[in-house]
Amino acid sequence: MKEVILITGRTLKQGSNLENKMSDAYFDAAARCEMNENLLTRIGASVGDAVKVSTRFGEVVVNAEKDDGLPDGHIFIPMGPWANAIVDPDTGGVGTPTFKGVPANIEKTDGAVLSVKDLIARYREG
Amino acid sequence: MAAETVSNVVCPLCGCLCDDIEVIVEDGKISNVKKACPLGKNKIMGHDRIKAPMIRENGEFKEVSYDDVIEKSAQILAQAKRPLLYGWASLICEAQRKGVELAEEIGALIDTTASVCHGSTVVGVQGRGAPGCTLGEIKNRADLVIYWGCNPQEAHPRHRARYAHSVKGMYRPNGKNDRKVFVIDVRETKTAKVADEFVKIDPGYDYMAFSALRTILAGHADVVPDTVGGVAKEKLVEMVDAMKSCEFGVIFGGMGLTHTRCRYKNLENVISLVDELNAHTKFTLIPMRGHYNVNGSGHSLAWLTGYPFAIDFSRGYAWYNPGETTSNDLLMRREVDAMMAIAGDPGAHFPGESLRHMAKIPLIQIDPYANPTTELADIVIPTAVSGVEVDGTAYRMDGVPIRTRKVVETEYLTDEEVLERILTRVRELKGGN
Amino acid sequence: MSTITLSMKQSITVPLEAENITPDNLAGKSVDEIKAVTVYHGNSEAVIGDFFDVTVEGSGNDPASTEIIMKGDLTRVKRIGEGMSAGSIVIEGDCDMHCGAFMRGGKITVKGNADAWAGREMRGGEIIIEGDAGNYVGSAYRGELTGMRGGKIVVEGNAGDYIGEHIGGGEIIVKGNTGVLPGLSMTGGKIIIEGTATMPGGEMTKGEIIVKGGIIDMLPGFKFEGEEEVDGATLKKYTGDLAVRGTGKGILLVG
Amino acid sequence: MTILIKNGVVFDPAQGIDGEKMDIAIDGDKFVEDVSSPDEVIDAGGRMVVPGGVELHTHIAGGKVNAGRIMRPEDGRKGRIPRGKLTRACSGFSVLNTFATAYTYARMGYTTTFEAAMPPLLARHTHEEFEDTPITDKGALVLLDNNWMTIEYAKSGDLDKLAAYVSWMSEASKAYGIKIVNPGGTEAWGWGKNCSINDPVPGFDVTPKEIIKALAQVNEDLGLPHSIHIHCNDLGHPGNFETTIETYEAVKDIKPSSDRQVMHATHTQFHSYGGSNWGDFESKADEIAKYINKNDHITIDLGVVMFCDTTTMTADGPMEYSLHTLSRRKWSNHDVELETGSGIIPVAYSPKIGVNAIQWAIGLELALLITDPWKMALTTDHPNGCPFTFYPEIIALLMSKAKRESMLETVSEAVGKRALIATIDRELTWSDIITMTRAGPAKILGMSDTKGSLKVGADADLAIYDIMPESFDPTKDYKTIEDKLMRTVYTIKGGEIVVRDGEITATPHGRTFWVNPAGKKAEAARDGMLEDLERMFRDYYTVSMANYPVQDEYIPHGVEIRTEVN
Repeated sequence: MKEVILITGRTLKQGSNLENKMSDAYFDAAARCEMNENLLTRIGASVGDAVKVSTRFGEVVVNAEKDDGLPDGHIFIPMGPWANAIVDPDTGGVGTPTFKGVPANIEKTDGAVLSVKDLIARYREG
Repeated sequence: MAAETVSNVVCPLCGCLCDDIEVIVEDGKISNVKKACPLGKNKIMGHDRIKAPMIRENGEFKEVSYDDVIEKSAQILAQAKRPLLYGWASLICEAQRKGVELAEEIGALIDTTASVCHGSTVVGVQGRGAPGCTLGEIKNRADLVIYWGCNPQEAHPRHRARYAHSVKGMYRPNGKNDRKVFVIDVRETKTAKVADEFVKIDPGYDYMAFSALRTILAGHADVVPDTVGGVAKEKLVEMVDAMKSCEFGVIFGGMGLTHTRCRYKNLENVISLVDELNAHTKFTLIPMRGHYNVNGSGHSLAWLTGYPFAIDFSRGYAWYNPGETTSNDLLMRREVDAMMAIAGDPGAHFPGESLRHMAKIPLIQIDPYANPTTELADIVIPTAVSGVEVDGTAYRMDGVPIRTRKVVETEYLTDEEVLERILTRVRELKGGN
Repeated sequence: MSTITLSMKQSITVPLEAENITPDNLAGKSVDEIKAVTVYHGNSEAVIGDFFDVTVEGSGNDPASTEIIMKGDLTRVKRIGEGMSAGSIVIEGDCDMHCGAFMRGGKITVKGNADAWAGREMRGGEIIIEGDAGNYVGSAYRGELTGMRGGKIVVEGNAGDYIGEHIGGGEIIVKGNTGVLPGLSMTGGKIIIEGTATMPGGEMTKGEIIVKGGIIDMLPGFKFEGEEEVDGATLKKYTGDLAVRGTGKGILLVG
Repeated sequence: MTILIKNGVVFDPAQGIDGEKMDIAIDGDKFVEDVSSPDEVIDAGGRMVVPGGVELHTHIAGGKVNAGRIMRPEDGRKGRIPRGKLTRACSGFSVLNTFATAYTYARMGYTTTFEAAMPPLLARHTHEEFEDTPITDKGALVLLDNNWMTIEYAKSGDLDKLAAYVSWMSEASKAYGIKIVNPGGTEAWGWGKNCSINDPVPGFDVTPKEIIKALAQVNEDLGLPHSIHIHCNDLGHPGNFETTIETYEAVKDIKPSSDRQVMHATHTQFHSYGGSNWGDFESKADEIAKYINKNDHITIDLGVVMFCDTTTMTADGPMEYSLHTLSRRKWSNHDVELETGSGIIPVAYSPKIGVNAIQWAIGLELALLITDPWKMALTTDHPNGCPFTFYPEIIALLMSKAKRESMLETVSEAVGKRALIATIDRELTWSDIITMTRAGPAKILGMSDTKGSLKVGADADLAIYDIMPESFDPTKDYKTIEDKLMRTVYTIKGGEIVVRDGEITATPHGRTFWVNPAGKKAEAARDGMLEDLERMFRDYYTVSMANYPVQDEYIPHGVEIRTEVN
């Protein structure tokens, strides 16, 4: 398990499927966690492996992806329900949750990446 | 039937509001989209729609009529003590204006997606102002372009080519060769890769970096430490020199500033930096607004109510206080007892803590497409796609209002029609007040 | 001297706006009169009697000799003591936002925690928060350039972000830690933080901030001026924020 | 619907009626000679009956007004009024929401209001706000002086093309008239610079004076109802009265196309400054008044400053920035590509600050020193000098020397030394005031057939104030003026009773007047102009020409005024 900083944000693929969120394309675009090669190696994962990312606010399983534009110790999950399962809900006094710069832990996992429906169903159950 | 090309279509996806799109229509259906970026093309081409109005019964959706969902929605909203009407960004102003009328009628809170996006920018503007300009000023004059905490290559794909970088303008006839582009970000984004210079900053240190730049600009580089937020002092000094010596500079601010530590104070600080740079040269700031008409929602709400988002009508007049009247605060504090999500997808874009409360209260969704919010909704009202099936006004990220075009016909009710019908029914329920 | 006791009958989720609960408004009123005073529950108008059991002991028409004791679950009661000029309010538990906003005199004691905006735009009087305070203690309203101008706020626990934003006078004392940017754009007054503070004094031009427990992320526009003795402790003295066109003359003392 | 107003004491300067007891009849939306068996009879009971107010220069709708609202939530919370049965929620003191603007003007007896600065590229915004500003009739003046097209044609002297451009732009933006704001200076602000009247505009090699003359000539060639409407160069600069008079002189030889001025110079208070810096700043209202009294081709409006915390907003970007550097509160700026700009800052005018006190004096001095009330309109350049809600107090100041004397005791001593107000005895009459707020502005706007008068055939816009002119002494009872002019007993707009006893009783849509200049002058060089314009869109604008003109959907209550000069 490695301590990292979580950033969320827009991507081209996530944005291209904004109106198509129940699709496989959106799942591929948003249920992912990007990190550089060094971090991938350190957690013993390869591209496409499931990784569990946890913060003080929850945990989520997503697919590992490589992006060497990320500095060491930083991970990027595209904005969307997977990222939002673990971002810091504190609104910093002005209403906007802390979507960027959240301390997190990341590890390789055997767990499954939940579909949108299953992910959201968790909130219905309380 | 022959294919028809509709020209000068306005793209209803992001705040760039590109108005040169060509849409090919065959047999009343869109068969192709030209000139748009992948985001815009996918939006205009469309996807599988919600087929019919739906009401959730015993956990399962049942298809019903528009009359049924409008009746049920009106009843929920008329009875609620603290209803929240959220979304409004992917929607034309004409419908937003109707939404404000509904909010006033039922004493609701009305909030937009700015709440989780550039709301902090707006609050920053309320502290320091907004020294900006339209995008054509950048195209024609800017020789220094700074993208700070934004990644247009992925979020606003045509921004650089249409407005800010490679585009040729009156005083920048050689486009890219006449400008210098800086990217300041926590990671080397796709935009950083095409910039002249990438400056990496540590997450959450933007406020300190702006303070350092302002301190250097004020002639006090001596007190600034050797590194600030991971940026070397020499680099900061170099940046100040570049800013002071350009003829026309612009900072495009993104969610890298609003989603992180200090939020609107980052904006206040950068606005003051831009203000102070005007003592040396011409400098401006433009927020990279996300949804195509989130800026319009701020505008229409402001002229109607005095405030751009996060408005509470519970006392009959408008009370505005982000952090108190913003959607996530209201949901996480469990204040809200009913919610309407329209042209925004809180299910996908709010933290889990907020979704837990949304699942517990009556939730009405108005949207053309199924999305995570649908999974939490009790009532689903499908509508026409604004900007494709409905024409109306949108405000570009720089405040330029453009009329989006209707390209094809639809069987769906428009958002404005749905809101009007709910409003009429709510008025009846509340005794014709 | 009279004591008015307001006991919240039940917990609520939709907040009450109770700016009418001040000694100025309730002094000299009978139980029935107090019960009839307006409070606002979400989008509907209600009266104190709908939500509180009311008792009055003693007598007196003068706000200065009126004490209001509030009991029960007050976590969703906003604006208690707004604009009060005299007398006292004791909140026996947590209270919601804007407690003591625009306060001009008298005293409010919160036995538990107070949510954001306690003492917003305060002009005088005293607020004691025995637990934690939220964001914006003693701050300005959105867009205003002046927050608290007089009076005193004491937070026994921790406080949130942006406390004393635009403070122009008066004093805020936090016994615990504070969040980001205390004393932001400060133009006068004093803030004492016994614990830690993150980026204190941003864009301050006047006034004084003392941080005894140390600073997380010292801002780059402060100039070290030497050491200074305060109450027997040796503190480092800085002036700033020089980011403000080099003009900041605020004082930041750090333990 | 027919209405008969009986027993009113009528002031209607356009008809030379000065406080006569008479009846006024309304049939539908017009004044008529008489009505038999009226649907409603209003007994005015000796109260003052006047035409509906005509506001010829105010900032109530569009990009910069809204930027002011967005920037100032602290102003918004000052004017909160909950929604009523007929009325929407209100907010704002200096930057009111559209509903507050509409209801307040109506309560004060105003029925026609002109937004004085509409950037063409943002015209849709102004018209959208107009649709949410009920009751009052409206129009917008379009900014055409810093436009690259205009500057190029002024430089080449191609006035036929300029006429074609003005004509196209008026139709495209649905505007009523031509507004000029710091000609050349706002373009220079694109580079952080400014221009005075004889400085060449950076990049164009033409002077502001040449731009002004070209637009003034084209305005008359096209026979537009209103003259050019100018905010002169050097606004707010000590010593600017010379620029102001030079601007007036520049158009002296141009012949008006109708019975009105050739140039309307706005918010003249801000342009009547002497001295060379803020230290020796002084009033030159006497010099300006002397010029106006001697010449007939200029009209002005006052732009009175009153002491309050207001919001200033103008297309004069460099001026706002320069003002901002004095106060450093907050500053918004919005340059509009190829066309114009704008700046917005909050300003607190204080009676204790010498400069502010002198500014206050100058606005009043102009009104008291200009002898002919038809040559000047009462404005505050809302919200720049102060919000329009100060009109009643300003009227009290103009009508009562006693009121001025009491106020003089509270202002900076600088007024006694570097302004003239304390030496002026004149007290304006009701006829003067009604001229300056009704008949005069209507004539200046070229609307005297329909507005600013109770004459038969005019629009049935009317106000009744709870003042009995026959027994009332405005020089002494000035406090009553301040109260009674805030809320009418009746406001009638287009034949509909919209205010009764100070309360809104109906909220009809107002109309939007716009001018479509046609005829030979507009058409002669149209094709050549369009070629130039198409190139501007292709190369320099960021919206396509096809998406530029304001569509008809934005003016559902529009009234097209077609001028045709051949």
